[in-house]
Amino acid sequence: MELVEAIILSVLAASTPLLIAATGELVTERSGVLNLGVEGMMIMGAACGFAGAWLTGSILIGALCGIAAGTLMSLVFALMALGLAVNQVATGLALTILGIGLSGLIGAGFVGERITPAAHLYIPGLTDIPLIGHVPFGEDAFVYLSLALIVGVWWFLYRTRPGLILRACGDNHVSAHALGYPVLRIRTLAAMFGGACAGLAGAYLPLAYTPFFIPGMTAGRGWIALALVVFSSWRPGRLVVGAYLFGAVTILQLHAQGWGVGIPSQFMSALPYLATVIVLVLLSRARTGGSTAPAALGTVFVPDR
Amino acid sequence: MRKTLLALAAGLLLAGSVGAASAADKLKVGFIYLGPIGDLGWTYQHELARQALVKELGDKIETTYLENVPEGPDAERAIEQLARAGNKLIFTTSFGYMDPTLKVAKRYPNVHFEHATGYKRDKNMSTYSAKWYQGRYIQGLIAAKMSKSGVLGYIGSFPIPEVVSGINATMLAAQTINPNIKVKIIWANTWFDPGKEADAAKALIDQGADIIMQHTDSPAAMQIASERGKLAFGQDSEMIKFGPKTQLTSILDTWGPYYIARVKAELDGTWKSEDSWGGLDSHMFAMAPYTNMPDDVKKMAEDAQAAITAGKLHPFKCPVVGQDGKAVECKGGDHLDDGQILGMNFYVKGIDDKLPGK
Amino acid sequence: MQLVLEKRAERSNTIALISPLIAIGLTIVTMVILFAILGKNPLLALDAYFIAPLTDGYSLQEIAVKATPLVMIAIGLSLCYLANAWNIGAEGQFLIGAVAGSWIAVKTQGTDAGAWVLPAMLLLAAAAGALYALIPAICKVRFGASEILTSLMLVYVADLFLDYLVRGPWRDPHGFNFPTTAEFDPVATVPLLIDGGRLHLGSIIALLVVAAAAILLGRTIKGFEIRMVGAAPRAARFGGFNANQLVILTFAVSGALAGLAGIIEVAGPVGHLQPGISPGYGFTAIIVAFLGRLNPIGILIAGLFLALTFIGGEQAQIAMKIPLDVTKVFQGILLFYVLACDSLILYRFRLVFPNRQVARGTG
Amino acid sequence: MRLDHISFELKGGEILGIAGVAGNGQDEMFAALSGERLSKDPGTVVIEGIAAGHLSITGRRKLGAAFVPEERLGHGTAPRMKLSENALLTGHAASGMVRHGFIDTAATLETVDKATETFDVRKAKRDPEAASLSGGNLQKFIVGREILRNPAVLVVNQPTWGVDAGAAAVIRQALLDLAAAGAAVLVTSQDLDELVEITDRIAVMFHGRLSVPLPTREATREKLGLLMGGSSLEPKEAAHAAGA
Repeated sequence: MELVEAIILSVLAASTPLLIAATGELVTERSGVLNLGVEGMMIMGAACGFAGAWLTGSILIGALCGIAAGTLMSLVFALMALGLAVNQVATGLALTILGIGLSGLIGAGFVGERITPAAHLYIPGLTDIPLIGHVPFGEDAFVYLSLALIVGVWWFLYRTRPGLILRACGDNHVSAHALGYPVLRIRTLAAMFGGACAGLAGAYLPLAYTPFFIPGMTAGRGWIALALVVFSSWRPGRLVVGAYLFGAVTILQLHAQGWGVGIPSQFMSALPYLATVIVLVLLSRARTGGSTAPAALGTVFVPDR
Repeated sequence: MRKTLLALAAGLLLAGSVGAASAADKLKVGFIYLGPIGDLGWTYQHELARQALVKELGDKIETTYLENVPEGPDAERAIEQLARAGNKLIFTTSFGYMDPTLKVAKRYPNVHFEHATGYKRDKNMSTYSAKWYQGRYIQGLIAAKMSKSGVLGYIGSFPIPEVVSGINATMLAAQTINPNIKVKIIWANTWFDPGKEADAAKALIDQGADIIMQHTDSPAAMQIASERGKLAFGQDSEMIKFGPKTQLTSILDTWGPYYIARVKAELDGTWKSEDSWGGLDSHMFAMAPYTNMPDDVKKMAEDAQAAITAGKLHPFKCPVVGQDGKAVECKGGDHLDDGQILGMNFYVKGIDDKLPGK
Repeated sequence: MQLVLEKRAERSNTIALISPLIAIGLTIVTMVILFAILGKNPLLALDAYFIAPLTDGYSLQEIAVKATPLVMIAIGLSLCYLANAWNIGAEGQFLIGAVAGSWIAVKTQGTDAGAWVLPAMLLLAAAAGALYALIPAICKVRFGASEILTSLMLVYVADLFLDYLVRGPWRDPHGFNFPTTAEFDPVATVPLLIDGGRLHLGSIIALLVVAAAAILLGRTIKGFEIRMVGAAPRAARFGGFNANQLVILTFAVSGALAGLAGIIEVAGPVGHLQPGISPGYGFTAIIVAFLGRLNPIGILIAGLFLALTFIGGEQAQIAMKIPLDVTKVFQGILLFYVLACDSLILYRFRLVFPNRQVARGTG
Repeated sequence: MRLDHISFELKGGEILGIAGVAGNGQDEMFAALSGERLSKDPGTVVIEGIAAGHLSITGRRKLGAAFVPEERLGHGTAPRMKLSENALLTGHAASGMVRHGFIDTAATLETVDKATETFDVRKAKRDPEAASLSGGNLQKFIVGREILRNPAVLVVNQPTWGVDAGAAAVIRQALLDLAAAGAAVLVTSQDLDELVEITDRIAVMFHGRLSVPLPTREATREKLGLLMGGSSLEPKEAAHAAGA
């Protein structure tokens, strides 16, 4: 049982950056914007987040720096893709390249330093409950924040008027514009939220997961976050399931090796990616009556005047 | 004619890009790095050695490096760029640079090359590497002494001989202390992914390992062991910063003395192609201070280190028994010979896992 | 008062011509600022990046070698992107092509197999790349799964598969267990064009691919279909063009080209199969495709230009100790400026006064 | 909108009008007729005596059909492509614009020139982008492009929607000329005056159903209005009533 609990804890931690980044991208995509630059925004969040935390000694300030960096990156994206109506796929890729380069330059001065990682929650009595205590009461703040975030996003999208308007922009920008909604402004805000989340997710890595900064430390997690959004068919509930499922496959393949399951480790390492492809196909297939993607996703919108 | 053209081109290159007058009279030494110099591991240690070299011989030499050079098709060009930029001695610091280095060496017979961890040599191309398995043996002894659960956790990068011989040396040593010791091995399939290394360390600890050993480059595993209150060994570099109460010792890549010696030889004109596979005796690597262990364990480690340095103790002393229960042919007299260790492709008895690719 | 974007009635040919120049100009200005911040002499740095590599035959040859796989892959990708099929996984197709072609090289090693070996390798690599690219294409057409993500996921799978092969079954028996196959036999190697250099036959193949793509897109009905499906999907359907078929076709072609590039790289400059045969060619080619505006000739120029930045980046590192990350920043910024300037071909800015807008906003 | 038991026949030389408020199934019927939406049953559409329900739009064009959709930009033409390319869009299968898979650029330009001359398309240069033309001129081009292919059947959706009066007159005359030359023409329009002006018979579309066509001279505004409002006159009953 202890092992199960330990695995759950590892899975939660491994899934958290994916969940945070994917939550942001979900909102962005729901407004009709496809930002493929998540990896670039994440790595910038990691570099700036670590820099902030190291300079001030505060995890909170570090997290805020990460958020700021991600948001700034997303503003660059919005300027290009929304302001100048540039192809969103190309812009997102450019953002990733830029982010990887810039984070290397910014982070160069902080390589080799370490900080005290974000503390894990500890509630005397509750956290100590055997078997069930650690999971709900023993993770770091980011883990709980990510859950609060996704609940908040669900509530916002489905229970508030601004959420409804945001989804309207993603489904049909022409009629949203005709109804008088400022499509581009809403999309810019949604993209900024996505950037903020990606920055925070990136910052999670050096602030809580492995408390030091190394160039390229996001190691492709931004791309996984993008896959998860599609995997979830743009629904917050499924996103949680997807993120934890992916985290679970990642962690369990390591455990399987430890137990000595005699399968080549490369195949085990490939498992999460293959699983993503298969689930993508199964989910897309299960959809009846067409895709659930926001209808205007990735399309350029220039209002007629 | 062709020569003058080349000289002209080189001149242009110099005039165009360097613009420093001092370049001509100093020996130029070049380095090719696999990772970013800030990887905290493999490349970082080579960079530290380069800095030591500059400190020692800075008035006579000028060094240049290219970082983040992938081991694929770009390597040959990068090496050639250094050769063309006038470097007379070039260190190529990763196994994957072997064939590219050889190709460039053939084209530049007047430039000397030093390739780390490979096995192909030429008139103007040396190889150098370290007998890290000696350090792993000492770690195995410490691990067996310090482990309460009798389970060691081992994070491997890739199942190449260097890593496999490290695992075997660890286990052979540990079995001398505790015949029933177990090792759990996870292959990360990367040299460098802090997140994945951390996850692997967590998984190993969750499965009962209380000592974490790693053959990957980032300090992530050390960090996790520290958080979980377990013990761990560093890799490549001093990682005690990431686990002050955790690090038992670390195998430190100390290329500095070798680099200084080779550059001096180049300056003296006595450089010649050779194969340096040095161990503790030739300071190709060093053990970080033994910390976080009782004095008797520390003494045992120091004794073992002394014995290995003096050549009295060989980690692969015959008989070495493989997983199939049969003793491996003993080609080196009373121990396995270098070729057997350099190409090690089996697990020793007592490891209940299957070697990938077998 | 507000600055807004407005559609032009017709694409501006003047801007189409000068936009890349403006973009390069802006990039250079930005880089000068960045160099100054880093404390490097901007003029010397620019010289190292752009001028020095163009002044000698060696560097020019290296530029061609580096550009070869980039151009070949980018041509294939441009066909996909024109048809609105987003193949992001060329890197994986490159690797699978390299693996498939190497299979013949490995199996014939040491035998007296004749001159058929290399052509067979090229063909098999192209076929394997195409098949691998068909997985995301079919998933998209049959099941509606996003090709962007499936193709990307398959990159990791291909990478690990190659890794497994060279560390396991295909390992060089005399290679001390290091993860590489033995050096390919001469019959399994792409011939060099210049003795003692590195320029190889692959560069010629790349030029042929560019020419073929230019003819395909400019002169044939298939090329027209590809462009039409991307530019106006509904009109394309009205024209009787089958978008799904074109997704399959363009993915297959781009996969084949990536696979071909893969085996040419392995059987050419590298000489054996090993992990890390691609320093991200498949991803860099995406930049090349967009820098070249999805136009074959443009891609050729963009590929050479990007190769120049790689070679220049190394020379800048050697000569001035400019970190490699600067090259990445530089490439990212260049792509941004090119995309932004190209936007002005189709759109223009206009000042709008808010009161007028409010009247419309409420309507 | 589902189409519900629509059945009609169109003869050479006549123009049949379909009246009705937009959104009552006109787009769906256009898609079914053009082949943008395919039917499994070949018999659902018969062109020149050949069952074509299973044929693609290209297959139907080869049988002599031509189509003009309602939406000019994005459906009838690709906005950012040149007129010559847009001529190729519907002309590639039948005419001499493509040989062995290669495009004959001269032939596509000739089509543009011919359409320009015959149907008075006004544009700034010889081969501009479709989006740069005014609505009327683009519509003249599209209609002209289809008529130049000498179709046996022409299906037109909203031929003069949003088009200036001059262009509308040119287009209507072109349709009349085409019918006079022996082609069958189906015009769907919201503009009753237009239908009354050019058609021989008129039917009304409502909720996916089509009324029995009336000869245009008998089709009073009142009758059409009732049908368009979905009056109790169900199509079939109406037919019976007429019979009785």
